[in-house]
Amino acid sequence: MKKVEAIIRPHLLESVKSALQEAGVVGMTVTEVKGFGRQKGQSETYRGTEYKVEFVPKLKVEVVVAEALVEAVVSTFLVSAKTGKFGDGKVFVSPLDDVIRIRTEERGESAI
Amino acid sequence: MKKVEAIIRPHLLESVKSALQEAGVVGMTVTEVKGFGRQKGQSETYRGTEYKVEFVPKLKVEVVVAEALVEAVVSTFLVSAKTGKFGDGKVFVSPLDDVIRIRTEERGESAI
Amino acid sequence: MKKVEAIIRPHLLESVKSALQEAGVVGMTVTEVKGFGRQKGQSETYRGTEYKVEFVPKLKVEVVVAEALVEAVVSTFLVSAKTGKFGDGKVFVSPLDDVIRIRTEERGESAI
Amino acid sequence: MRAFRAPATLRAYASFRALLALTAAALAAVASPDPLLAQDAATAEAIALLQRHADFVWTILAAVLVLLMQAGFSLIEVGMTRAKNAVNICMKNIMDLSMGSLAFWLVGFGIMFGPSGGWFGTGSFMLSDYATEQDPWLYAFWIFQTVFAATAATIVSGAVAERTKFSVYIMYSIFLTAIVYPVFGSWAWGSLYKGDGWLEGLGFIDFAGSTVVHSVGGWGALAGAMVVGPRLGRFTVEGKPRAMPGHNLVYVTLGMFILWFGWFGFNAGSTTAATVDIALIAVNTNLSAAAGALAAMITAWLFLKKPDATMTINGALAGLVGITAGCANVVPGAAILIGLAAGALVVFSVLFFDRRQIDDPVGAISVHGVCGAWGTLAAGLFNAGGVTLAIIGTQLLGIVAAFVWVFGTMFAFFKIVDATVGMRVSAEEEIAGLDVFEHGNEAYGPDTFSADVGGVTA
Amino acid sequence: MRAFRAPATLRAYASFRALLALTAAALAAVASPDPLLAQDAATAEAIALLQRHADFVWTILAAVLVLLMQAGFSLIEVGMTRAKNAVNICMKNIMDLSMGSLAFWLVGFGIMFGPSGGWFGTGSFMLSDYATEQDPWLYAFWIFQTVFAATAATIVSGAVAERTKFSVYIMYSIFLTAIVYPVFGSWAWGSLYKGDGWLEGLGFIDFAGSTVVHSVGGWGALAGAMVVGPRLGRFTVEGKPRAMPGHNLVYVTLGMFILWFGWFGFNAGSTTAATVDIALIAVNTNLSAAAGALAAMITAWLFLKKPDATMTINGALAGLVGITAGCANVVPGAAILIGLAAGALVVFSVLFFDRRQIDDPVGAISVHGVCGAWGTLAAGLFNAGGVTLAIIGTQLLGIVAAFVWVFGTMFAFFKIVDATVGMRVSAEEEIAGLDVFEHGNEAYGPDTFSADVGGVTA
Amino acid sequence: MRAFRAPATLRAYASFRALLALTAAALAAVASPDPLLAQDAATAEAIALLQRHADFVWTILAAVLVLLMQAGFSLIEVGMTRAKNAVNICMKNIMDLSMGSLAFWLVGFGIMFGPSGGWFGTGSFMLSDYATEQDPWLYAFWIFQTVFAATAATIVSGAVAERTKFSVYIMYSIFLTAIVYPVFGSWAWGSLYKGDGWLEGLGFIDFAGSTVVHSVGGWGALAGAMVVGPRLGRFTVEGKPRAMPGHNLVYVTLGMFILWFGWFGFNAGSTTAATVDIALIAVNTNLSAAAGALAAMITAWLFLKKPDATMTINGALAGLVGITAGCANVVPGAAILIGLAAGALVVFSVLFFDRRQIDDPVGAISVHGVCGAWGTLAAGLFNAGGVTLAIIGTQLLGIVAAFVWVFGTMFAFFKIVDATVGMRVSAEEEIAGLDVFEHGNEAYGPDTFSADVGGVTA
Ligand SMILES: Nc1ncnc2c1ncn2[C@@H]1O[C@H](COP(=O)(O)OP(=O)(O)O)[C@@H](O)[C@H]1O
Ligand SMILES: Nc1ncnc2c1ncn2[C@@H]1O[C@H](COP(=O)(O)OP(=O)(O)O)[C@@H](O)[C@H]1O
Ligand SMILES: Nc1ncnc2c1ncn2[C@@H]1O[C@H](COP(=O)(O)OP(=O)(O)O)[C@@H](O)[C@H]1O
Repeated sequence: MKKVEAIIRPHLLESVKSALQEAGVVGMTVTEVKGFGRQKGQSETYRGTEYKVEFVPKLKVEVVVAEALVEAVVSTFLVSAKTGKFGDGKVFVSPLDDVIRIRTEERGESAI
Repeated sequence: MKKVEAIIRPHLLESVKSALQEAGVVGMTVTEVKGFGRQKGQSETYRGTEYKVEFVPKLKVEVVVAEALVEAVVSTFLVSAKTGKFGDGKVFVSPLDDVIRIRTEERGESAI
Repeated sequence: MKKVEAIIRPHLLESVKSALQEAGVVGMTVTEVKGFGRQKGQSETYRGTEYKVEFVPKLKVEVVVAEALVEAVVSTFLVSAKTGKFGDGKVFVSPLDDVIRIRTEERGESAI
Repeated sequence: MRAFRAPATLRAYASFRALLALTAAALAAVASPDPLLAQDAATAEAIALLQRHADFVWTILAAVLVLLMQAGFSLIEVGMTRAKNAVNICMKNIMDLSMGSLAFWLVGFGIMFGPSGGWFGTGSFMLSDYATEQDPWLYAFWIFQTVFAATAATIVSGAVAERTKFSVYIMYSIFLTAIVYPVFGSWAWGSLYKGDGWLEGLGFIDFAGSTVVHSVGGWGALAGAMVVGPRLGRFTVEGKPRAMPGHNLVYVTLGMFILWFGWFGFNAGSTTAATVDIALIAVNTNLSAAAGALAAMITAWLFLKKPDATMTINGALAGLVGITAGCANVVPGAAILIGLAAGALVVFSVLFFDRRQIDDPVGAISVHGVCGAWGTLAAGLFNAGGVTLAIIGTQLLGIVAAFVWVFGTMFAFFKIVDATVGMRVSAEEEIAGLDVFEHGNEAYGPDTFSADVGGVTA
Repeated sequence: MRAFRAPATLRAYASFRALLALTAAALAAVASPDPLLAQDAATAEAIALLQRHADFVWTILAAVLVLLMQAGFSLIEVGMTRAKNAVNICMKNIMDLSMGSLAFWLVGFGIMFGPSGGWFGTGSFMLSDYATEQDPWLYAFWIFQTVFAATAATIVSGAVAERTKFSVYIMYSIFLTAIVYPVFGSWAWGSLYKGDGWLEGLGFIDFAGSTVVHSVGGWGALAGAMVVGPRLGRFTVEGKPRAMPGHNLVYVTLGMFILWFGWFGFNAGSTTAATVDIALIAVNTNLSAAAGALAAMITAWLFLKKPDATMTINGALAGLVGITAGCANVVPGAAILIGLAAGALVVFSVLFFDRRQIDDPVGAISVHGVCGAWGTLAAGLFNAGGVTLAIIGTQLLGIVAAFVWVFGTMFAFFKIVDATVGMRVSAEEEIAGLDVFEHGNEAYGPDTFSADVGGVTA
Repeated sequence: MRAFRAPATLRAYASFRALLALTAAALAAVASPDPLLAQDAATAEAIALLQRHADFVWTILAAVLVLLMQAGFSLIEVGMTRAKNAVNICMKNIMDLSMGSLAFWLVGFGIMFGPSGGWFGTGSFMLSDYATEQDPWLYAFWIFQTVFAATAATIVSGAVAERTKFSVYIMYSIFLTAIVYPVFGSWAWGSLYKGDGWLEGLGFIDFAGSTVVHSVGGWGALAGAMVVGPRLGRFTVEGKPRAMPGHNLVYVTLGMFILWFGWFGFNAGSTTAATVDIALIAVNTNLSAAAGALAAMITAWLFLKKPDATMTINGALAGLVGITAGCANVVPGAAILIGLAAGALVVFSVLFFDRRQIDDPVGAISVHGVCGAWGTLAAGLFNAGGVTLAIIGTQLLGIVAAFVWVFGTMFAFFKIVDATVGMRVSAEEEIAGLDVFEHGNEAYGPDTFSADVGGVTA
C-alpha cells in the first residue's frame, strides 16, 4: 500500500474528487493547508501598507491505495488538478506499512 | 520508529487522548481534516436547494512512537475510537527515518 | 527524496521560512495543527470553571527535499525554530517514493 | 406621507385634530355668552392634545427601543453557546418576537389587561376595544406591552439552548406569551388598562417589570433548564462542572450594549408619557448598569482570579434588571447600591446554579430570575417615599407569587411536553448541533474557514 | 450646546421663538382694540410652534432610524454571501449612503420634489429653497427623503453581489439615486413638496413606499441580476440550482432585527408629524412583520422539509415591505393577513427566480420587488376607507408603471455599462473573491483562524 | 408604569404637573381682578411646560443614541485588531462606560460644570444640586453629559490596543473622565451649567465637541500610543511599517454605521432642546459624513491604488468629527466641504503617524485628534455668522489649549504609570494575546473552527 498525497488548488476539489471516484477511490482525507512556492500570493494593502500574502491557500488530498492503483491515482491528479499555471501543486507518493479500519479491525488492503 | 496516523471522529478526541496517555504516549499532533468515505454527510438545504455535505469533519491524530509501541498504540485506537458505525476511520502506520527534538537536538527514540 | 516535517511555534513561521529559503528550499506546505506534549497549555476560566487548553496551537511545516539537502534542512529547523523552552517541537524525517509536479508532470528531484 | 407644510401658516403645523379643536372653540367663542371660558376650553384642549402627541411619540419610540432588545438577547445567547447551534438560537429569538406578537394580540393582551376579577382578564382581545372606543392610544399602549411580552419570552431561550427541540420551544413561547406572562401581569399591572389585579391592589411596586417581566422569564428559564437537563459533557460523572466556552464574546458584548441601549426604552418608556420623570429614570438605569458591571468584574477578579468578560457582562445586565422595579422611585445613589449588589449577586448565583448542576449557558436564571427578585425587594427597601414593613411584605409577596405561579406552571408544562413529545433532541443531534438537524442550515458557511472545502453539490 | 435652564422661570423653557411669539402677542394685546383676539392669536401661534417642534423631533428621529437600516442591509447581504466578498459588500453599502446622500442633495431631491409638470421636478436642487424661504422644515423633510433614497439604492447591492465590479456599482448607485428613483418618486410623492405627480393625481395609495422605494429597488435588482448573470457554479450545466450557503447567518439575523427596528421610522415616520396616527402604523408594521416571518417559516417547513432560517428572515422582511404601502390605512387584522400572504409569497418567489436561473443571493427581488407590488395592491384591497375598482385599478397602474420605468431604465443602463466598461469581474477574481482584487483587503484577518499563518511581511 | 388614559378626558393627557399649572391658573383667574392676565399666565405656563416635556424627550433620546456609540467604538476597535485581543478590547469599552459613568458622577461633572473661577468647577458633585434645587432637568443634562465623557474616554482604547495592561487602562479611564476631560470641558462648556470657562468667554465655537470631546480623546490616544510604543512586529528593524490586518472588517463596518447613527444624538442632541434647529444639524452631520467617506475612498484609490475599506470608514468618521464643532453654524454646502477635507486629511494623517512609527491600530489619533482640530478651525472659517480674525484666533487658541492640556497631562500620566507599575504587557503575553492572560478568556470558542479540538476538560 502507498499513500498518495497531493497539494491542489482549493476550487478544484470537486473535479479532483469526482475523478478519483471514477478511478475507483472510495475514500480520501482532505486538509486545508497554506502553500509556499513558485506561485506568489496576491499582494494586498492594509491602511496604506502593502504586503504580500506569501502563503497561498491549498488543499492537501490524501489517498491511501493498493500498490496497483498508485499510477492510476497519480495520473488522475495530473489530469483533474491541472491548470498549467504556477501553483498547480505536487503529488507525493510514500510507503505505508499497514492500514487498519477502526470499525472492523480489518488490516491491509481490505481495510482501505 | 514509526508514525501512527489515525483518522477519528472529532468528539472522541478526549477519550482517544486519555487512552493514548495510558498507553504511554507522551505527545501527539492533531489536525482538523475533512473526510470522504462510506459515511455520508448530513444532507442540508439552503433556501430550498438541497445539498449533501460530502466531506465529514474528522480529526487526524499523529503519534510518533518507537517500534515496540506501535501495536499497543494501534489497538488503543481500535478501542478508544470505535463506535462500530460507518465513519470510525482508519489507522495508518508508516516508516520514519529519524526524529529530532528541536529544543534539545536529541535524535531518535530519545527525542520522542 | 525525503519529506522533512517539523512541528513549530506559530509565531516563528516567518523566521523558519526565511531560514529555509536561505538553505535553498523553494517550496513548503504549512498546516495549522494542535499539539499535545510536555508543554502544557494556558489554563483558562470560563464563568468560574477553570480548564486547561491541553492542545497548543502549532504549525506543521512540510518540506520535500532531495536526499542531499536533508541534513541542511533539519539543522535549519534546529536553529530557526528553537527557543529552548518546552514546546519547541519536533522534526520528523520520512522516506518518499516519488514526487510529481502537477503542472509539468516532471517526476523525481526535478519536480521539487 | 404627509405633505410638506409651508411656514407661512404656522397654525397649520398643529395636526388637523388640533385644528378641529381650535375651530370648534372659535365657533364656541362666537356663540358662547362668555367667550373667555369657551376660548379657555379650546386652548386647554389644544394643549392637552399637544401633550398627547408628545406621549405618543415617546411611547412609540420607547417601544421600538425595547423591540431592538430582541437583537441583544439573540447576540448574547448565540455568543455564549457553540457555533453549531447558532442558527437554532437565532430562529428561537425570531419566533419569540413573531409568535409572541401574534399570541399577545390574540390572547395575551386580553388576559393581562382585559376586565378582570383580580386573577385574569377576560376581554379586550384582538384590539377589539378600538372598534367601540376609537381611541388610538390603545394602539400605542398595545405595542409597548407587546414588546414587553416578547422580552419575557426570549429570556428562556438562552437557558435551554443547545439541547431543546425547536418545535417544543415554539409551543413554550406561545404558552408563555399567551397565558403565563399575562396572568401574572394582570395581577400587577392589569389596572393600567381595564384590569384590576390583586397584587397591585396591595401596593406592589414594580415600575417597569423586575418581577413582572424579568423574574417571570427567569423562573421559566429555571423550570426549562431543570426539566431538559444539562448539555452533554457539561458536568463530569462526579458532577463537577466542565467549561463550555461560548463561541463569540464579541457578539455577547455587542448584545449587552444593545440591551443597555434598549433598556432606556424599557424603564424610562414605562412612563408611557412625555414627562420630566424620564430623566431620573434614565439616570438610575445607567448608574445601576454601570455599578453592576463594575461589581461583577471586581467579584470575578477577587473570587475567580481574573476579570471574566461574560461575568462582567452578566453584571451589567444584572444591574439593569435590578433597577427596573425601582427606577422611578429611588434616588441615583440608591441606584448605584442596587446595581453594585446585583453585580456581585449575579456572579455567586451563576456559580450556585453550576454547583447544583443546573445548566444555564447564558446565566438567564441568575440575571433575570434572581436579580429580578432582588430588584423588586430593593424597590421597596430604597423607596424614596419611605419604607415600611407593609411595603417590604408586599414586595416579598409579589416575588414569591411570581415564583410559585411561573415556576409551577412552566415546570408542569415542560414535564408534560417532555413526557409526551419529548423536550430534548437526540444525543446524536446534540453532538452534531441543532442547526443541521432542526433547520438544515449551518450558521457559518464553509468558506468562513477557507476555500470551498466540503464544497456543496446539487 | 444649549445652556442649562433654571426651573424658576418655567416660561424660559419655551424655545426663544415661542417667546417671541408670546411677546409679540403681549405687545399686540396692549395695542389691539380687542386684546382677547390678539392674545388668542399669540396662544395659537405658540401652540402651533410646539406642534412644529414635536414634528421636528419625530421626523429627525424617524430619519435616523431609517438611516440605521443601512447597517441592517449590509449585515444581511454580507451574511448571505461568501466571506471572500464581505469587504466589497460593506463598501457598496457605505457608498450607497455616502454617494446617495450627495447625489440626492445635488440632483435627486430636485427631480423628485421640485416644481414639475407631472413627470419630474426641475428645481429646488441643493437645498437652494432655504435661501429664499428660510423654512427649516425643508431640512427635516430633506433628511427624511434622503435616507429613503439611500434605502432604495442599497436594495440592489445584494442581488448583484459577489460578481459585480465595484466601479460599476458606484455608477449604478449614483444613477438610481439621482435619476431613476426620483423620477418615479415625483410621480407618486412629488406633491408632498412642490411637485405634482400624475400618479398621485389618480389617488395612488403608497403611504411609505412599498412601490416608491421597495419595488423600485427590487426591479432594479432584477435588471442587475439578469444582466450580470449568475455566480460561477450557482447553476449546474443542466441549469439545476446549486446551494451557495451564506457565510454567517448570525449577521443575517442581526440585520433583520435592525431592519425591523428601523422600519418603524420608515413607516410611522412617514407621517413626518407627531400625531396619534403613528400608533396604528407601528402596530400594523409589527404585526405584518411577525405574520410574515411565521408564514415563511411554515411554508418552508411544509415545502422545503425544514424551518429554514434565511427564508424565515426573508419572510419577516416581506411582511415589512408588504405593509409599507397600507400601514396607515388598514386595520391590524388586515395587516396580519397582508403579512401572512407576503411571507408565503416570498418563499415561492425565491424558488421561482431560482428556477428561472436568476441568481439573487439575498432574495432582494422577491422581498422588495414582488412583495412591494403585493403590498401596494393590498393597500387598495384592504383600504379601511373602502375599496373600489377605481382604487384597485390605480394601484395596479402604479405597480406596472414602476416596473416598466425602473426595469426598463435599469436594464438599459446595465446593458450599456456591460457592453462598454463591462459589468462583471473576471472569473479568476470571482473565484479568489472581490475583496482582494477590488479593495486589496480581506474581511477576516489571518488570525481569525489561528496564529499568524500567512503572516504578513512588508 | 403609567395607567392607560381614557380619551373622554383629553385634558387628563397633560401630565399632572401641567394640570396643576392649569388649576392654579383657574383659581387665580377667579381671584384675580383681571382674569384675562391670570389666564394668560396659566396658559403660558402650560405651554412652557409642554416645551419642557419635549426638551426632556429629545435630550434623553439623544443621550441614548450617544450611549450606543460605545458599541460602535467597540466593534471598530475589535475589528481592526487581532482576534487574540478581542475580549480585552470589549472589556475596555465596557469599563469606559461603566467606570466613566461612575467617575463622572462622583467627580467629573462637578469639575466640568460646578461653580468655577474659569479653570475648573468645585461643586455640584454627585448630583447633589438636586436636593437643593429639585430641578429634574439636572438629571437630563447629567445623563447627556455623562455619555459624552464616556465617548471621550473610549477613543483612547483603540490606539493603545493589543499591548496595554488592562489594569492600567482602567486607571487611565478613571483619570480621563474624572479630571482631564472635565477640566478642559469646564473651559469651553462650563457655563452651560454653573461654571464659567475662560475659553468660552472668548467666544470659542465648539457646538458639540470636535475639540472638547474628540480632540481630547485623540490627543490622549497620541500620548498613550507614544508611551506604550508600537506592537511587536508592527515596524521592521529599519522602521518600515508592516501591515497588521484587523481580523473582522464586517465588525468595523457595522461599528461605523452605529456611530453614524449615534452621531445624530451627539450633534443634533446638543441643542438639548426640541427646536427647529435640529434639522439643519442633522443635515450637516449626514452630508459631512458622506463627503468624508467619499473623499477618503478617492484619496485611497489615488494614492494607495485601491479603495481601501478601513480608510473609507475612517473617512466617514473624520467627516463626522469634522462637522461636530460647526454643525449648528454652517450651511449644508460648507458641511460638504468640511467633510471632504476631513476625509482626505485623515488618510494622509494615518500614513504620517505610521511613518513616525506611532502605532495606532484604529486611526484614533487621526480621526479624533487631527480631524477634531480641523473641525474646530472649520467651525470658524465657515461660520454662517461671518468670520473674523478674532474668531479664527479664538478657535486656534482652543485647539492649542486642548492639545497642550490633554497631551501634557496624559503623557505625564502614562509615563509615570509606565515607570511605576508598567504600562505594557510582557512580550510573551502580547504574542499569545491579552485575552487569555488578562481575562482568562478566548473571544472565539474552539468550535468556531471545527468540532471540539482542544476540547476543554475540568
Ligand atoms: N518542496 C516542497 N515541499 C512541500 N510542498 C511543496 C514543495 N514545493 C511546493 N510545494 C507545495 O506545492 C504548491 C505549489 O507549488 P508551486 O511551486 O507554487 O507551483 P508548482 O507546483 O506549479 O511549481 C505550494 O504552494 C506548496 O504547497
Ligand atoms: N483510502 C483512504 N485514504 C485516506 N483516507 C481515507 C480513506 N478511506 C477512508 N479514509 C478516511 O477515513 C474516514 C472514515 O472512512 P469511512 O469509509 O467513512 O468509514 P469507515 O472507516 O468506518 O469505513 C473518512 O472520512 C476518511 O477521512
Ligand atoms: N510523539 C509525538 N508524536 C507526534 N507529535 C509529537 C510527539 N511529541 C511531541 N509532538 C509534537 O511536538 C510538539 C512539542 O512537543 P513538547 O513535548 O510539547 O515539547 P518539546 O518538543 O520541546 O519536548 C507537541 O505540541 C506536538 O505537536
